[in-house]
Amino acid sequence: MIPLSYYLVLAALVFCIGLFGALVRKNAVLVLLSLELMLNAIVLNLIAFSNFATPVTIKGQIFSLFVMVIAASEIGLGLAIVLFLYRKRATIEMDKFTELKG
Amino acid sequence: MFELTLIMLALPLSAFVVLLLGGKIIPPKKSPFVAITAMAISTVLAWALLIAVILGKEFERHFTWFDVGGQIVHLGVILDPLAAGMLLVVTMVALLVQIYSLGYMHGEKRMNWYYAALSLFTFAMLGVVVSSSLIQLLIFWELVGLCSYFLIGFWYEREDASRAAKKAFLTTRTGDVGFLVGAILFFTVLGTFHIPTLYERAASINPNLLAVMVLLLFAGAVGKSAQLPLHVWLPDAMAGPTPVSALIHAATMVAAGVYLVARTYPLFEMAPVALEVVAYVGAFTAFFAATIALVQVDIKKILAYSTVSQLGYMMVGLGVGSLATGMFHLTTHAAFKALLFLTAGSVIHSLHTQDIREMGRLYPKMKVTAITTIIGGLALAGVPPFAGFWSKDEILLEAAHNHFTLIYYLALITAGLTAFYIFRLIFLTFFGDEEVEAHESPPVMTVPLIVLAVVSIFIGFLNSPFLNNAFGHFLGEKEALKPDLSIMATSVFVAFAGIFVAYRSYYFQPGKKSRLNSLLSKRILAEKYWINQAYLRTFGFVADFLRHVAYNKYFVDEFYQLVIVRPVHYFADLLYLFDLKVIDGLVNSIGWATLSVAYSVGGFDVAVIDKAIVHFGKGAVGVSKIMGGFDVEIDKISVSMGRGAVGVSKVMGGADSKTDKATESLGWTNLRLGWLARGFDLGIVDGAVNGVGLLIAGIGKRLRRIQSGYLQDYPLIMFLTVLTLIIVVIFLGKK
Amino acid sequence: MKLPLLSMITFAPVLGILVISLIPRGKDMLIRRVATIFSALPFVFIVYVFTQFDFGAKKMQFIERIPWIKQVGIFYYMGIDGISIALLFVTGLLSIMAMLASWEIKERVKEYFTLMLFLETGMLGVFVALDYILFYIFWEITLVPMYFLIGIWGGPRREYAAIKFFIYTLLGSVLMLLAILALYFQADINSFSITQLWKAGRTFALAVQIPIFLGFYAGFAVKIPVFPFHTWLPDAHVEAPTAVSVLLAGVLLKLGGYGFFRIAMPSFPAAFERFVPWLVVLALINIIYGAYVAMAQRDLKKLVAYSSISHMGYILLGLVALNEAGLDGSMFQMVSHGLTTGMLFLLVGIIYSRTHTRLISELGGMQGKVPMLAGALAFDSMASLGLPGLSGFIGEFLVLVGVIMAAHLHPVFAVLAALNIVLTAGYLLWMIQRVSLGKIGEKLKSITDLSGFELAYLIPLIVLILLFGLYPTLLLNIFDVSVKNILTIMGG
Amino acid sequence: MHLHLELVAPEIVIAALAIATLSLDLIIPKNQRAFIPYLSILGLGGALVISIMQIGNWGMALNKAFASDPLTAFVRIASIGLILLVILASLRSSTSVGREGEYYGLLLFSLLGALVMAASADLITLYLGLELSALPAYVLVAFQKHRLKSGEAALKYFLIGLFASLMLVYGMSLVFGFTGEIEFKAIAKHLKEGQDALILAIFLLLGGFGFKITAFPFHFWAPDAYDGASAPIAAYLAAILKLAAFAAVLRVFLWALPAVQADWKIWFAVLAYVTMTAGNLMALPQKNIKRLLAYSSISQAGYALIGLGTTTQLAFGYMLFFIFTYMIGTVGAFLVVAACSTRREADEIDDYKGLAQRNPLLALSMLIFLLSLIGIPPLAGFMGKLFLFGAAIEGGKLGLALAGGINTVISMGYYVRIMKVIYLDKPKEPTFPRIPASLRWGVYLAAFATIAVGIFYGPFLDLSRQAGRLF
Repeated sequence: MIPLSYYLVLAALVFCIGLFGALVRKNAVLVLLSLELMLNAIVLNLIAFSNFATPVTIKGQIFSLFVMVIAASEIGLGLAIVLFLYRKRATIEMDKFTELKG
Repeated sequence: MFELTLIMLALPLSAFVVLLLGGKIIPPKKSPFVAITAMAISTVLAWALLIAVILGKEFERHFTWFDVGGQIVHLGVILDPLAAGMLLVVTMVALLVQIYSLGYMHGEKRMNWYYAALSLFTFAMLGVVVSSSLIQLLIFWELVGLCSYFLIGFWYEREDASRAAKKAFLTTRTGDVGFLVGAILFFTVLGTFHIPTLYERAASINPNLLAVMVLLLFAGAVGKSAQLPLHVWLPDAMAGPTPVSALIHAATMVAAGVYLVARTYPLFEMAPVALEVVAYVGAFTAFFAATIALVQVDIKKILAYSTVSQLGYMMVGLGVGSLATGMFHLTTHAAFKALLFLTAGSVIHSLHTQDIREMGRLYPKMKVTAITTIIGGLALAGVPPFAGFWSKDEILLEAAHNHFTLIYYLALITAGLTAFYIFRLIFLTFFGDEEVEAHESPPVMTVPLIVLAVVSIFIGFLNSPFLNNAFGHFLGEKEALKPDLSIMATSVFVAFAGIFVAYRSYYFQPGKKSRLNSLLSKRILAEKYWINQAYLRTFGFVADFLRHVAYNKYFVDEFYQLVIVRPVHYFADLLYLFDLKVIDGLVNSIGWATLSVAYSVGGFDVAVIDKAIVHFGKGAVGVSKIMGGFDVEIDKISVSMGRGAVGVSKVMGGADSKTDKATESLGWTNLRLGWLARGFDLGIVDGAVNGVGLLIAGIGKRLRRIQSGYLQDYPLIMFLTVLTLIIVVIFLGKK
Repeated sequence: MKLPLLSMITFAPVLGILVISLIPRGKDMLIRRVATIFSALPFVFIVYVFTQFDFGAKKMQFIERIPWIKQVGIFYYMGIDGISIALLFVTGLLSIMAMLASWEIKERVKEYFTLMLFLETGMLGVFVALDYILFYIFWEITLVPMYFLIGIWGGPRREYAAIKFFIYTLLGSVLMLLAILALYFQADINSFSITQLWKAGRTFALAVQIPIFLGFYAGFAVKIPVFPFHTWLPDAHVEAPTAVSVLLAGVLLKLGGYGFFRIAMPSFPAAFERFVPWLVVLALINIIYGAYVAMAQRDLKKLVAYSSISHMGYILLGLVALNEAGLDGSMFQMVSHGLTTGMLFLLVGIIYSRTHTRLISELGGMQGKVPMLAGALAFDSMASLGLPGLSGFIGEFLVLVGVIMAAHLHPVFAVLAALNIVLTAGYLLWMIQRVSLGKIGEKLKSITDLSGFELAYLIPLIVLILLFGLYPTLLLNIFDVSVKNILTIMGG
Repeated sequence: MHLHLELVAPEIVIAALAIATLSLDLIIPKNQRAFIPYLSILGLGGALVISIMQIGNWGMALNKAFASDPLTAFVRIASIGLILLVILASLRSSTSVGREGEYYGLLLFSLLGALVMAASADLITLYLGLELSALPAYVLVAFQKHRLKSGEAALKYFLIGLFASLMLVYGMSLVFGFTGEIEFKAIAKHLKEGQDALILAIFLLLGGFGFKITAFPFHFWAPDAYDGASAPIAAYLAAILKLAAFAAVLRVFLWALPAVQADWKIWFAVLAYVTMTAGNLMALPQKNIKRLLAYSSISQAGYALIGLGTTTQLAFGYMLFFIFTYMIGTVGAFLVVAACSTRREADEIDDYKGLAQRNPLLALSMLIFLLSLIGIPPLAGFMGKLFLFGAAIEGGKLGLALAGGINTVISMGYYVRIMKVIYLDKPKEPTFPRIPASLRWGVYLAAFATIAVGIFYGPFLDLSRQAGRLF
């Protein structure tokens, strides 16, 4: 069967891809998606761990459930904010939002 | 006894207080009488006390003032022959001066203040006399100084008066520092200020240390008694009213110095070195001042220098001889110098000039004044049987007897010079050729003259063999020296020589033409004494040179201006700049330095760097300007020395413009410094706070940059931070 | 039951603030009166305390000790000894004078007097507090009113001066605070009591004492102010309104000296002695440097400011003498400097309010025009240049005696300090000559002599200066015992 | 199952209150909702009383997921007390009027989250609490629809926040993975030193919490969010969330990761140095008062970090006390901003010129808050700093104490600038608009608290010291 490290590396990779997207994409929605990706990486992490470290008690899985729930709500909120901005500014280009600085 | 003494002290003081507080109530007409009555009573008391002391009722009382670390600081009153005698002198002179002032200061508007100050002055002097504690003596001593400051500056509207007052105060105070330190040394070493106790304890300590200590005291005396090199204030002090000069010169201020030495005489005796110093200082002062007096044309200046030189005599008396010798001369001098000043005053009062060249045939018009003046002159010149003869002769005697040869001859020559200049004064004033408007002074002025004249004639006998040195015995001297006829003869001869020369050169006989030009004028010598022209020219030149040097008081004032006063002012101003620029600007510039480093390292925007650089430029300019300023100062000093030299030569040429030269070049200084100060960029003066502020604010501004506003920068930075930390710890931290 | 007199003294002005806050804005005259009355209240109490005070006792008296924060050993702990009461006296007196001098303030009267009263509380509190926290609280309380008094009612460059004052003193006191904490934790007796920490501090190793001492030194040196931390003083003085300068010179500078007496010396004798050589040099720099710079001033107020820098040097010099004479001297100097310089600033203020100039060159001939004012100025200058018979002399005299007596100091220091007397006389007489004597200056045409009101607050000062000068025992007896006590404490 | 609900009573009350408020918003017509805030004030008052009564009655609740201990009590009292001020400030403010339900509901939920986070005893609770406190906060920042800024602020706050929480969860997942435990105490048992991956976890956690406690360089959101939000909300973010975050940090790092102290403790010291200095420096050039206060709160967080950097029980206790004093000052200052912004936005410092003449009491209060933030005795802020620096010195961290001192002097630079503007400058317009009484009294209350806590801080100190002894 596949050793833990594989899962971890995969998770890390996914996390990094998400991170990359979050840092370079200029479209707010895509950034949100990238963050979602990172979240999933973490979920993967948790489940893998719980599977290997604590097969009996499924703490990891429970944790991951919570994470998913919260992730969902967060994305919902995020989209709401993005929409709100879009109505005000008619753009969701990240680099347009530079009124607050310094 | 004790109470009497206190009352005698209290009277003038109370007069002062009354006049000061009652300034508004008491009309100026009345105010003199308050003071005079008070003075009169205490004079009577002084007599009483003197008699009491002669009858052997001396006393000394002291009490605690406060204590320092367990050591008690005493106050004390002493009444011994020395004090009693001095008291009488002071009170008498003061009384006469006050009466005389009635006439002299007639119509003066600030009468109350004048008499108040006079009374306080007298009080202070009496206080000095009866003090048996060094510290108390110092207190009254300073009070004397303060009063002289007031009185010399009495006509303060006049620039010269106020300056002279300041000069007097400062110069004497310079000496007083010595006094103060000396006194404190005595206190710390011997544990008391109480003079009689000091006598007892002083024996126990190392004589060299003692010498140092007494010399420090003597420094005070040098200041007050206008000895070299602190004599400069006395002539300027002539800016005060003449009666005040009389008081200062005869009995109070300058006498205080001599009295201090007399009071602490036993201490001096334990440190012979110190005594010698006293003697030599005295002798040189005497000679030096006399030479100056030879050529002065201001009647009061002449008398002033004569005082300086006579004070030198007193110091010599104390130095080479005994307490009595010095004090005796002080006493006689008090009489005839007061007399001379008052007569001078009377002349000035009627002529309203002090320049003897503008006087002339006053004798017929002011007989009393003239005669009394002559008496005073004879006394000063040391012609027997007048007072001065006895006291001066005794000094010479002591000097010769104790083998102070140099001092002896100096004193002898001085005697001659003295006789010359005083009679030069007399002849020019009363027997010149000019016919001038004049009138005899009112009796209120002449009576004191007569009194003093009588005193000046007879007081000398007090210490003469005829009364077998009563004065000396009174002051507890064992046995006086045998009067040495040869010395007497020489001194008398010298005196007459002086008078004769003066007569030949300045006495004006009707019919003959004026002899105003000096004896040393070539023409006279040529036609009368057949002296070779060639010698004559050189001789004449040298003579003129000497005359001008002496006339300008050996340029001591200018010297002090150049060496002390002005450097101090430069230093002060420069320190101020230092304070303003360096101390205050230091942190500032540091701030700018670091800031610019931050800038250059951060490679930040040009504008700010420019600002920094510009600022540094300014700073540099400022610094260079300071530097420039400094060497400007330096060459300026050299220049002004040059100017000084030029000035000296000019003065030799007879032009007497030194004062305005001094002021002028002081003006230069300030001008330069003003320019210097302006030269700085006020931007960098703003100082520490702004400096650091600028620095920090600058960094803050730079730091703000990372708050770029671009959303995705933030997570990036956060992530990178974490990453670096991780890397750092894992790969570096592990070792 | 006995009254909490010290608290009454300290907080009477606060009561005044409350009363004033009730008075509507417009009623300036009423505010002035009320403020003056309440500023006088502490003085009344102080006088009463004098009558009750046992001058023979070493112990702190009138102690009020209420637990405040037990857990960390903070107490509401007040008490006074001779040193405190002497300075309390000056503070109380000068506060009244300052209040009276402040009647000329026209705009934002209410705020002004509120701040003044607040300032008074702070100053009084410092002298009675015996708990470090309490002490520090009062120490800092003086800061804020000062900032506003200078910043709002000051001269043209007021904001610069105010902020400068604030930053300098805050920097000093923050370091002091750290020192306090270090002392507290090092001692580890769970007490902030100054007196208890005396014993503790002495037991520290020198290596520990020195940094802590330096922390305190920073706090005190800025206040005194010791070269080179002095540059805030001239600015503050020149910009500050008269009354504030009076309190600044008269009281606030003394906080530094007081700190040495109350804290630095008894707590860290070893460290103090270690630094004596530096301190003595700094003291002399203060004395001579201050005098020279004063000589260069053209502005009357700046001259006085620098002169007080020079005079404060004597206080430091007396401290380092480390013997009774020296300490007595610097205490005496503190009091007399408070009186003389306070009075000088009052006079300068009066002149300024009449002529609207402080440039010496623009004045002159006051003697003839306004004899009383000129007389007062002359008298005070004499006192300040140490004329024997006036209070200034005794202080300097005692300090010199102390220095010469001190085995660890070379007498030459005393000589230098003594020579400075001439400099002092120099610039003060120069000032008098330019201001009082000579021709009557342009700006003096319309000048009027001292009013009865002004005399009322000047005469007490004059009397005291004379009294302390002629009969020093009066003042010495107040603090002599306490000074001795401090010396014994330092002894071990 | 050991629920021990009595220990969770305050949270339960608040939860109920929040739900009630939200649902009332659905039922009651717009114009009649004015009473809602008063309701929540009442409820919170109750919660406050309960939590005070609960002092001394400690224990674990909700099956060891929720710790009811002095720390929890401290956080409860401080947060509830201050949120009352926030609510007072929000009453009848343009932002909340008409939408009371959402506004206060969100506020209460966020508070609930904060309390849970502070009291959490295992990773899941922690995460829940954290997100529960964060999500409503994002919305509240965006609440001022009419302001362009607020939307942008919300987006930034949200995205960065999300990012931070991702780091946090990642770290948590690793911690969980290495120990197989989610309870802090249990984790500590299984933890072994010297695993590089653990270090990865530690720094991820550090980053995540750094965001919460606005430690440099994780502080970016703070100025923007405060600037975009309405003043009361800014106060809430700056004060209450920060306290809760610090509490959580204590629990996680000292309950779960004590074994690897060596690896993280110095980094807290470093963060302390960097944060206080950077915060101060960046505050100096600010023109906008909200941003200035934001940076000031960053630097104050830096001071607080001294406590974590010192890592002694005394230090933790005094850190909490310091944060409390800081909270009062900051909330007060923001309330003054709110008071001045009732008519028109008063974000620029220049808008405060001559406030002393326009509204003396308000000016005086502001003065008190600023002085307290500088740390001038006898105000609360001074006592906080006093003990905190003291603890640092006691713990041998002289450097931290000294840095704190120096920074205090620097910080004076900008605080005094505001004082100067308020007192020394001439006002633009003479008059001052009427402001709601509630707001006014909120300000005065805060001012009073600043002084009172400065003088009678005994009980708070006690509680905080007890809290400190937990770790």
